[in-house]
Amino acid sequence: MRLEITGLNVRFGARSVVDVDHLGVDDAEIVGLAGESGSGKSMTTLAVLGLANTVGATVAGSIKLEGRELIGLPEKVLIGLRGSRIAAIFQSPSMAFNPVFRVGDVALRALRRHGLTGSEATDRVDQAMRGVLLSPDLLRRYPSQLSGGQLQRVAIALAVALRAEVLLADEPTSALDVTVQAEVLELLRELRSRDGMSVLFISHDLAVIAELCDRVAVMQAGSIVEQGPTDQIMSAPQHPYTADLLRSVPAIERRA
Amino acid sequence: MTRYIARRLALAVVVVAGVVLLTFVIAHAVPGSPAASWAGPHASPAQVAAAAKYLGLDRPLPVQIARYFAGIFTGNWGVSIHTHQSVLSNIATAAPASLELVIAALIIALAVGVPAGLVSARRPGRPADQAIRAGSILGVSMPIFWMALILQLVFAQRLHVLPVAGEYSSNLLFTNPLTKVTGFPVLDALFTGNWPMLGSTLTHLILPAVVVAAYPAGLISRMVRAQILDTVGETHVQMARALGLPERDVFGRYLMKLAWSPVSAAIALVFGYSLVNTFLVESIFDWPGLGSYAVASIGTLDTPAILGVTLFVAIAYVIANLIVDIVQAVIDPRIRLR
Amino acid sequence: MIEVPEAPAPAPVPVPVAGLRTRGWLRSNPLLAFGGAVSALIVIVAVLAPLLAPDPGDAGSATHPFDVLKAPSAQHWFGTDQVGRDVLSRVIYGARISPLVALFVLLIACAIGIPLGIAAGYFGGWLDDVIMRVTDIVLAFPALLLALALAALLPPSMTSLTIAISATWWPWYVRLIRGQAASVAGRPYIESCRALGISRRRIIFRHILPNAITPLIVQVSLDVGGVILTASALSFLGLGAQDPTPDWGLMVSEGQTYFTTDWWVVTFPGLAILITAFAFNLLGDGLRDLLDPRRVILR
Amino acid sequence: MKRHRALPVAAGSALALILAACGGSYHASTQSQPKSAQTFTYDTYTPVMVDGWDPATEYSNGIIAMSLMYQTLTHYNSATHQIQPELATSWSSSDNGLTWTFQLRHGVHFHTGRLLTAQAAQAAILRTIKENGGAAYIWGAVKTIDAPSQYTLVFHLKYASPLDLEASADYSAYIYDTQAAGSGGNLTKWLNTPHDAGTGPYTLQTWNSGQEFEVILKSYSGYWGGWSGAHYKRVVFRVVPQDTTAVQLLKSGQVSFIEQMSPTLWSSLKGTSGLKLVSAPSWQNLLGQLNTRALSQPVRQAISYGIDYKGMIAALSGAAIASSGIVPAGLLGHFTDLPNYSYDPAKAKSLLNAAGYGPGKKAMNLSLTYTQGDTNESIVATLMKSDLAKLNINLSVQSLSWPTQWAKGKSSTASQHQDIFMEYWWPDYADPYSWFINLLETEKTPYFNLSYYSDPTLDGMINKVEPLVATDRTAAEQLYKEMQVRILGTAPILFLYNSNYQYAMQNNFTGLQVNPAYPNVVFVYDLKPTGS
Repeated sequence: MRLEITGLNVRFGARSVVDVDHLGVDDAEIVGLAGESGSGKSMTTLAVLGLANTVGATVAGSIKLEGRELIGLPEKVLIGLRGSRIAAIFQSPSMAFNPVFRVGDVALRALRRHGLTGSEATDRVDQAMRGVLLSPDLLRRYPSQLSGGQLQRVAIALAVALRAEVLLADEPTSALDVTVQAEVLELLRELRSRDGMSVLFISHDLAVIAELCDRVAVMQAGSIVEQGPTDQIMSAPQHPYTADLLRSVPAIERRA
Repeated sequence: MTRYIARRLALAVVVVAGVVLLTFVIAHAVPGSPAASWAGPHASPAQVAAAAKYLGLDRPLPVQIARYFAGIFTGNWGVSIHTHQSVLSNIATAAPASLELVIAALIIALAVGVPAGLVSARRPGRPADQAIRAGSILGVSMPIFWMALILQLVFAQRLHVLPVAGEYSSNLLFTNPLTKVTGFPVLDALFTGNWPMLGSTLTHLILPAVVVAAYPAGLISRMVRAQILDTVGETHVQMARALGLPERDVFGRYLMKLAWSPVSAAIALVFGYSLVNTFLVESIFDWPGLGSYAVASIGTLDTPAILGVTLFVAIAYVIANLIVDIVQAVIDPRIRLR
Repeated sequence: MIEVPEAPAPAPVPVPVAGLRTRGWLRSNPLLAFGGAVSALIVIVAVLAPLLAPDPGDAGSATHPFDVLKAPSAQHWFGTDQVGRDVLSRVIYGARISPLVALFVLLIACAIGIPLGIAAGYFGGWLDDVIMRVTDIVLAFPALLLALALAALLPPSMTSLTIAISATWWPWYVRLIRGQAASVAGRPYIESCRALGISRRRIIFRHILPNAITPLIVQVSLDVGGVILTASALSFLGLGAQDPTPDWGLMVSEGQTYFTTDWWVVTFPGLAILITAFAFNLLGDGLRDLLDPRRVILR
Repeated sequence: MKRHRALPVAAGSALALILAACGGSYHASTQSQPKSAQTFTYDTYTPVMVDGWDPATEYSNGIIAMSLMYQTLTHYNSATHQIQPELATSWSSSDNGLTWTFQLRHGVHFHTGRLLTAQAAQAAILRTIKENGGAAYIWGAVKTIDAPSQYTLVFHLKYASPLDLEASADYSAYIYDTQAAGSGGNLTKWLNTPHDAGTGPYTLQTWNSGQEFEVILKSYSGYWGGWSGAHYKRVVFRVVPQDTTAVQLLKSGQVSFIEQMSPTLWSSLKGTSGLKLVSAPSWQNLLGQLNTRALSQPVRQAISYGIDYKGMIAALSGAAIASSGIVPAGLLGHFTDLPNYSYDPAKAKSLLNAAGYGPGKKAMNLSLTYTQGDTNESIVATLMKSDLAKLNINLSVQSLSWPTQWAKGKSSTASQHQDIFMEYWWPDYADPYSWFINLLETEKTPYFNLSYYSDPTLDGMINKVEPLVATDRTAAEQLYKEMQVRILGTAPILFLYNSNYQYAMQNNFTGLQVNPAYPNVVFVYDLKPTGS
């Protein structure tokens, strides 16, 4: 089990926001985390990245990467893991890039921070860009000059360039229209099959989860009510909340 | 980019025209006839009549305004009562000293304000933040004429650490005199390689510049803090952290550059404000700038000089705003591409 | 005075801030508490000046030529000035001068700013353009500069000072009120009020004005410190209060000659200006945090 | 026209005159020898050559530099009360005082190189009279001047007058080379380029209008007095408005002599090592001219009794000494047994009540104007305001720049006039006549008599006294006493105090003699640098 979360609790002072007893993502596996917005999904991402404190939340429990406990690690060590081992992409791609910097700037700097030389970093990012079918020249453009789809694919390219093993995808396709959505999903499948990446795919859109994920966990008010292989959950939901969610989604057919 | 600058330039010209018009209104609205004040309190009736004729006071208003504008743009800003020289030439000799002081003050303000703003934004609400906020509000509430006297007494007169006043120490005039190149003593000393003079001009600049820097430093630190706290929650910040970038990059590079655009707007505003603040301080430090000239003009009811200085500072202020607009366009692609 | 927007201190992203209990925000915002307390203290000192001042006469025309420039002592806590007057009494009475000027200036500025702002915001069109262009031009001058020019050309007195500063202060309020009025006037429910035939006056007083009041209160409280500083600066240049008015700025100016030998003549009045401006700025800052955190004020 | 020289002024911020301290346009003298002990730096608080460079019309601060470049026929020594020879070696007057003969010094050269002759001196004085600027009135008695021989100068007067005294005046008595601009050249333009055409020990090296180092003089090698022994070779006049800054420069050795500072700052320097303090009475007194048209005699007397003179002098801590009558000590016509006014509130109250004013009766509103930036005058105004407040008189005080104050005082519309015009006054030569002729003689249109006072009998006495000084000094002295008793009776002027010079200087030179006849002038040639 590459990423294993057990007994995770995230709270703001007295109020607890996330209470997950067990969630795991194996290598070359996409696990879906489904739930309505405000159910603590985003907080889980931040907790895994060790960034919950930047928004004033406190974290308890255990998050293991390749069997190594992350909670309690000193910031210096966590920084080494972020990007190079665990990467993240976010919901609104246009907001995910600093408007006054060229798109490639943050990636090159991160790669240099992780010990690569300038030329190595550039090659790595260019190659990753080609991997997501984008020309490396786009890296010199500003975010406002690229489309949402392009930006999301650049974000994914950054994760690939950093050779992350785990990718936390927080609603990556919600802000994109259907055609671009499909391309991004295709990319995620490739990461799983080609690069063996473990992906935690967070979304409120069960249709997308059904289409993409191997296993799915359903989250309600911060805790997981049910999890298991996608087709089992889709066809025979055990928990009433899962059933309600499924009913609220138009006919789902599952492609092989 | 050029279309954006052209538009800003046009606006600046309109504002300058408005400013000139406003000084015309003030000159004529104030009690006492403008001719008498233009010619001087003890001028003979003939001189007052000549001034009236020159100002065309008998002519219809639009002609007077046109004549006033023509005078301003051809360099005839009237004759200063207490120096008997043309107001514009007085301003030309006095302006470099004031500009040098304000620029030095802004440099100090940035050097102090930006880091302070960053530190207080890093951990909002914590003791460091409270202290810096209180400090910057203190800076903004400081009566700088009083602060100038206190610093001068403590550092110059009692501790003899810094020179009391003047632009540079007097005996240098005999050993290595200053040759004028740009009119700015510090630059002139630098260009002519006159190192002792350079040292002296810089040490003389410290006290007045620190005093004038109090207000802008307070403002810039609060401005930086506010801008960063406004944007610290945005997704790209989390993205940068998620890529493994340390906090000093996240704040010092990414958030800071984003904050520059609004902060530079404040710098233009505070440039104008500080230029006027030097008026209160120059007499105390024997600084031969616009401040000393304005204060002397107040004492002698020297209307042309007062209006001349007001006009000059307003125009400098409009130009500063224009410069900052251009700088913003360079920093922030969102503006440039509009 | 350029006031700066402040994001609320500890602002956790997803957690909505629950209702603020007064005792809560006092503890959470010590700066505001200090500012409020000292401002209140200054107002009390101003009101009770005759009781607090050891020699009330010294704030008027009384002089004591035989104990001139005496150092601070038990009898004279702040020492005496160049004509033997008790500096402490004059500083106490000084609390009545520049804060009062600030009050008048802000009242005048609102009296001019509010109607113009509403006219520009509510009616819009050419009226809005004219008013706003004039405002831009007046704002092209740094406030202190225009006030200095006007005060220098008027006979020096407290009234000239008040007129000069008010003339440079009103544009900020026009801009502020216009912004509020325009945003409210654009709202659909105003359209429906008009449709129902509700008179323009009622719309303005029932809907537009109440909306503009909160940011106005914040702005006015922020400006008290600014006006006090501007008034003291002009009096320092001899353009405002004249002797024997116990104005702090004037006292610093007159004491300047004796400063190197008799430090107290300048130090205490200057300190009074600093503390008063600081207190009112803190108060304004705190009020803004509470009432209107998003206000961006650039002067 | 009387110039204004706000003598004891510690420049407050309101009057910080424009000082471009070594601003851009200054080019130092070519030879930049190090600051040697041979340079005397005179520190003043206000620009020096404001009236231009013409010795005939100079009537302002330029005296401190002009007195080193130009010389007069005779020189008044206030210590010995004697008139000493200078460019004239000897002189005599006829019995009726109408003819004066001066023998000129031989071998004296102007800085232009020309020899000083009777013809040259005659031309200089005639031009000064023609220019009619500065204190040209001192030659008022002169009908004609002859130069019978190369070194003999003869004056014929319209009426008897002490010409030897008048020739030693501080203004408009300089002898200069009228041919300096060459034949046909415009002398005034040549002088104002600037040049100097005097015979004095120092001549102009550099002038930087509006700069901190405004005037630099160098020694004139051909000076008739010669340069044997220790002398200063260069004199620098430096303008520093802030007295606190000037003291700092004195302590750090960058300045040799400070002309003016606040009394408290001056007394704080006592005992400072390396410095010397000199205090000496001047012939300058502070006067309050009472508007005789607006204020009746009893009211004027009441005001005279209502002022606390001793308190005023105490508050000025050493800058002022009590005055007696109008003529300061050290001059002919000074008496200590005059009916001077003292602080007597009771008498003032009874006088005011008789006129329907005073405490318990109608309040009186008076206006007073003084010269802006003069801290001593502002202290006096504040003290007077508080003294008169006790007599139910509200005194409104207005500080104006001198041109504005004077224009208001002498304006043709009476409504403009102030009730009390406060100003300093001092004579142009060692004689009390200047107070009476300017301040008390009847004037058709107000000029200096700003109490608008008119007393025909006094006018008669004034016209008689001047010739008497030449012919019968004791009779003149008696007449001055009579006039002062009469003036004190009608109280047109408040005699507040006499100013005290308070100088601070390095103690590395000797030979300084304070001479009130030449206000604030330091005759640098007579100083001996001791080099310590």
